[in-house]
Amino acid sequence: MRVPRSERILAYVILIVMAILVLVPVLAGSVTAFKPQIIWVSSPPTWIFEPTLENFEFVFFTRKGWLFLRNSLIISIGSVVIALILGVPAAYAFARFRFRSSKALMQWLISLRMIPPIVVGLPFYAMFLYLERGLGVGLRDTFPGLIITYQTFLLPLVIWMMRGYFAELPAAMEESAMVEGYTRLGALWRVVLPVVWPGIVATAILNFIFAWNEFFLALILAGNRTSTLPMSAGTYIVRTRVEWGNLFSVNLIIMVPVIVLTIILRRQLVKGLTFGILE
Amino acid sequence: MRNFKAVLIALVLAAMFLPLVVAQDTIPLTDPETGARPWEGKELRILNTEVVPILAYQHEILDPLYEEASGVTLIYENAAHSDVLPRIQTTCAAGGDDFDIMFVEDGWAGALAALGCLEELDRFYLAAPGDSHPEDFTTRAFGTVAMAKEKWVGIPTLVAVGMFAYRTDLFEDPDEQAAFMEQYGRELTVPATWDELAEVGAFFTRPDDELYGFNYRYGTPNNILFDYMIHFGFSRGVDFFDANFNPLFDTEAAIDTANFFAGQDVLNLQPPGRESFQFGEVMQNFAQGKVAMYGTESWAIPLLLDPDASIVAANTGFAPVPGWLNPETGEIQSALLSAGPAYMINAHISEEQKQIAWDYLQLAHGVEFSRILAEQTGAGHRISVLTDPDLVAKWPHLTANYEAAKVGIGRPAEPWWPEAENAIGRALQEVAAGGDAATLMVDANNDIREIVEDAGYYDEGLTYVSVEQREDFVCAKFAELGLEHDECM
Amino acid sequence: MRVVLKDLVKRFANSDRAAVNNINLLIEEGELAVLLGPSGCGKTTTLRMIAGLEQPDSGRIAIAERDITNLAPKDRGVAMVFQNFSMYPTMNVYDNIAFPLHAVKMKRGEIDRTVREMARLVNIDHLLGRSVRQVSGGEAQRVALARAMVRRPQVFLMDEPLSNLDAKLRVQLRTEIKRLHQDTGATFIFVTHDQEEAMTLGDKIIVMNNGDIQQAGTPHEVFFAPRNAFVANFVGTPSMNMLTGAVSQDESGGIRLQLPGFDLSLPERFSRGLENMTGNRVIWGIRPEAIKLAAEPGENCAPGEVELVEALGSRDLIFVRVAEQLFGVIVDALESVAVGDNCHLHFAAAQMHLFDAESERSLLNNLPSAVPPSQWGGG
Amino acid sequence: MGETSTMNLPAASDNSSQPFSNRLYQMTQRHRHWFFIAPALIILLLVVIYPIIFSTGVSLFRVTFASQSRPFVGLQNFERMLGNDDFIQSALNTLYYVFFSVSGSFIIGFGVALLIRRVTAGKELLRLILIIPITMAPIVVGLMWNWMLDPLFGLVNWFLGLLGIPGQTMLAQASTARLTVVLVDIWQWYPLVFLIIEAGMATLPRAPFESARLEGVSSWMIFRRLTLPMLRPVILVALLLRTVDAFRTFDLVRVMTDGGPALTTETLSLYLYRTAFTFNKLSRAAAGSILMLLCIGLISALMFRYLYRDVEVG
Repeated sequence: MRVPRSERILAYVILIVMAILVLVPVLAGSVTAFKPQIIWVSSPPTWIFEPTLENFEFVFFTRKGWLFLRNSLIISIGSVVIALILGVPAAYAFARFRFRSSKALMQWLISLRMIPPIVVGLPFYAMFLYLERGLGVGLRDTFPGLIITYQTFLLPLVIWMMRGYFAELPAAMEESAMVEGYTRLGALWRVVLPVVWPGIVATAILNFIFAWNEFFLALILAGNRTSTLPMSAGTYIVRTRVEWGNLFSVNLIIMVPVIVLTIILRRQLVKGLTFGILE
Repeated sequence: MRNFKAVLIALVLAAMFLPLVVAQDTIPLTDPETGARPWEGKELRILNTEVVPILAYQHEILDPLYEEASGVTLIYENAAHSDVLPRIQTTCAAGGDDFDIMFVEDGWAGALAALGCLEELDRFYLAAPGDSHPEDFTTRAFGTVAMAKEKWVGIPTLVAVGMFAYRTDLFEDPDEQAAFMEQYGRELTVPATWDELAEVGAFFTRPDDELYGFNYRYGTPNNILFDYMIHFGFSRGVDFFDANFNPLFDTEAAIDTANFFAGQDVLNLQPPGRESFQFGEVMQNFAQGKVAMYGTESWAIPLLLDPDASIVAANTGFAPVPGWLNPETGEIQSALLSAGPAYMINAHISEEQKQIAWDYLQLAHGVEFSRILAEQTGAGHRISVLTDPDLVAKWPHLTANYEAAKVGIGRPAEPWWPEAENAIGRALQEVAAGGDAATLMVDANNDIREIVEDAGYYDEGLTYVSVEQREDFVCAKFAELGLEHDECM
Repeated sequence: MRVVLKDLVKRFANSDRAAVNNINLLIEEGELAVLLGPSGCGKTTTLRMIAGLEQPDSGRIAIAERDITNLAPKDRGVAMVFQNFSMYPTMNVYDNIAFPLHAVKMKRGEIDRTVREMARLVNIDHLLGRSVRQVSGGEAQRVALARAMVRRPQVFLMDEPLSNLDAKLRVQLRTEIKRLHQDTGATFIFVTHDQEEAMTLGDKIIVMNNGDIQQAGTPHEVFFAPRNAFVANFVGTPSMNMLTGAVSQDESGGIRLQLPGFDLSLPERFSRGLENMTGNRVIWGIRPEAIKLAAEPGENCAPGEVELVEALGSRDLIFVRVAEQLFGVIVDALESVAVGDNCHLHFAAAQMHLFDAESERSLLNNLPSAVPPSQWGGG
Repeated sequence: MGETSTMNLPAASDNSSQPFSNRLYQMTQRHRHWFFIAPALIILLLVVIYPIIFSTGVSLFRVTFASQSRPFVGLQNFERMLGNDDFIQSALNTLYYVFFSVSGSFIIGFGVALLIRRVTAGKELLRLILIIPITMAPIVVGLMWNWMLDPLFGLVNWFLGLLGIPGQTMLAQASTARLTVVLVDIWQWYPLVFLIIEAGMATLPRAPFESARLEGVSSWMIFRRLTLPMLRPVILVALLLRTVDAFRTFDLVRVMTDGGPALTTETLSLYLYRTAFTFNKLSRAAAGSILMLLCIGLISALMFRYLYRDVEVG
């Protein structure tokens, strides 16, 4: 496309300003994580200082950030694995088999995306409550409890994304293997999975990001044993002062893995964020 | 046969609980003097929020001492302040034993007691009082912070009472005094009434020099109520409810107070950014020498006197909170709110954990440790600390603190109080944002009435627990425990 | 192996029309049968049902007298080559060919021997180490052929394997498939929509439309004796000229056909089919090859004007307007016909086709059946 | 075709003569998709549909954390909720939030998508930087902007100070708090719109644009008559996702203002959370959440209808 020079310069200026609007808060905030406590809130901000890791040390060990990190990892990875185990076969079926209700079911799956978390979070709490009181089955504040709950937003997404990846492959691929002596599952395992593997990884990463950033359901259903990193971030707002250095250390721990994953995944990002509606 | 079965079950149950009954008499306690460490190697989980710095001091100073003395490992779980009540309620309703001890603000105790979350402490005290000394608090403070109506459920970790801080260097400066005299025709004194406060505040408000007259906070909805009442409401005679639980926020006094609270006379004395002031900002303003006077609470004192935390630490004086000059009687009316969190024991944990929790409360928040804290930081809420001559000599403000603690009025301990407080707090914030006080306060009052009605309080003829009744509860409790208290005589 | 389809019906969930509508078919052992038809006619579905990739709603399929209707694809002893898939992308050529052998747990040495033998057979033995990205489309399709052959199946199913290739490669591979068929002696069932491919490859052509078998027969039968108007129209390029006319009888008792602008006398072959049809409307058809340009008007001639000339190489396809109707005519290129020329078209009586206007069935005296009964014998 | 009877095949309809294993195979083949879908479907019914049904049930009773008895109260909870000023106020806040956040992020996102096509060098880097906000947890974004907007030491006020504008407390004033939160939300989510629109533009065929340009159509007309209509489904998807997300906002508001000042930023999610878990009115909050679900259901149903008209889904 031919773009007039003036137009291009204008575009650059605006986009660079937008980029600065993104970078300044993110970087300036993150820098605070490395500031010694005494200049956390200096005004005007101090930019030249000797970076320290004491905030991370405090957050990680004194405030048991490692525990929250571990919990976050267990919950995120666990729920993504479960979502994949349940969702990948379903996605395969939606991509491959023509059956009467397939279209309606897929539309229903998208509509799950609109359900606000409070609508399921609240009854979840009540259900867990009655389970615990009535049957003595404790799901509140347990990893399985949270992992099941997270399926409300992960599973539909996995199915939609993976369906897209499966649909891109010719059905003849596994049919060929089936004619050549394999069962459907054997064909799936030996032929389709190796091909669709990058798609599974992309789906897993994107779902991991969603699970990792989740706050609301964890707030209601997690407790001591399962507190996640986002939950711990809020605890650094003390009413007399906010422990900004510690807070930004936590923020960095939450943010950095996700940004790295995003850079790896940027091409698949749209597909995941749009629920694969756009294809 | 059926009877036989019932008897059998009863016997089995009795057998099961027998050890508990027996155990009650012999709760082993950590004793620094004898060196007893009965709970060595155990863990204690505490749900906490670092709402004010004094709790951090406790955490930094007292907890290591307790861990050393007892061999118990303390595991803190911190939650954001606004998450604590939901956390306790959701956990407790499920009978969760996620934590042994929890941070409970006085306004929440009623709700949590109604849920059966709070373990009553009587039996622990009777079995092994340790260093707990509940009678070492003023009855007002104890009734508000440690009790849910007639039940004793906690050991206060701090008792916040209204305090008034001012800059001695400004008030004692002869030039200022002369200038004030010239301008207002009277001596420059620490204000004793609201009107004086407005006047003196206006005098010191000099934006060009980055000096402002007075500072208080607007906070989130329920905090703002606290400041409204602590600084102005009670002295004007505003109360929460009448005897039949009719809310009293639509009275003339309450509306007048709201008008003054959010009026230009007071607002204009504040540094810019007043709308966002929370505990932290107001304290910081004073500590940075930006304001001449500062309405605060007792917990802030240690920080204000800490030269590392305040550049005016050496020039900080404390006085009673100004009162309302009653035009009819000519009297200066004054009354204060007292409030604060207590550590309470989760009712759903094992008996052993309860005993460890009690061990922690009696020692780490007992007389001896409170003294250590007071010596180092100037923070105190036990009578023994507030009246100790040595400590008072070191920290003169303790006397004023004691006087305030004796007259503080507590927030209601009803299950629905958090919601009611939220409703009135919201209205006050709207007034502060320029809304019409009369309509807003009436609306809020109706909202509260609805909340109370919804809770079924008007049907069942319940009556509001007045300040005096609370004191009676406290005294009755002390009598039950075999304790004597000067204020109950 | 003989392949028999009986009363086969298949409907798909999202469609109210049957994809395959009660078809019966017999393919003899060693035969190369071509399923021919426009897209959506059910030919691929039929093939997939034979492979076991679709389950028929009713009806039965047998291979070598064994009912395989309910067998999994892998147990049917068939091999299949697909249109839009040739190589497993995660394996190289060698592994692709070896892949079916792993399923039967063949020994390594034997696998190696078989793979190399098959690769040689389809001339790809020099490509064995290559990956998908390093082979061309034609080579990839050869890999698919080798992979199909490696289990030495008795029935080969081919679902338009050549349609994604360019014209030259297609012709080349077509010959090769023919050769493979002769070499292996196996039964081939080949699906295509390209009637030229069907003509050159097939021992038998089965023309399908709308889920029905329209006609099954040798290429000759299908071309020269189409059973109905659809087959007549579908088979042959350029396609048959067709016109609707009315049957009449002349004074001598001969049958005539009144067409717009001209009339014809019909040969004896239709006499039985046209009994009692006088006055009825029929469809008359004649292939472009059966029309000659005549200098003078005569019997079975019509005058026209050349409107368009398309060069086909040694021959031209010209379009001649007779009354309202455009006729395609194949003429020798050397005849140098020009647009605007007036000419007379002569229709060869021996190559006329006649179909009932309503049923579209051929009115030929010896009508071939949809599936020639002769082929059902023996069973 | 009488000859067919000579074949060694049973009649088509005669299934009973088939061995059981064959019939089983046929049955499993016909319903094979359920074997793949059922596990996911069962879990989804369990974690989405059942809770909603449960919630509807709870909303008809009077349930609190403590209640041993749970009296049936019919629609009383719904009545109370609809008659509650705070509920209405937070619903209106939510709508305000949806409207401004969605339109703001849409306009900016669309603009950036148009601009980035005019850029050559550094395109990848710019895009990467611009999408950072969507990957951040909303709670992190909220905390970060709290810091940026702090009246005493925040960068925004420091910057305004350099321009001679006195310190502002955007988050603490009833007049500006809501807008400020919305702006932060836009800051976080316009890149999503940008990504979606950009992806949509990449799939547009080139021919119509080239021919329009050859015919001398102005760029504005090309945009209005070609780009916009062809992007319609993409735009709808972007709007739908943003609407749904803005409607459920919780994390951001929770950490930035916690609903204050004076309830001006309270969203439905936050209000219902507070009602249920702080004020101990589970059943009332359940009623509120059902109302909320109906509301978003209605909005998205309308949008879905337009969407399905354009896009083949499923």
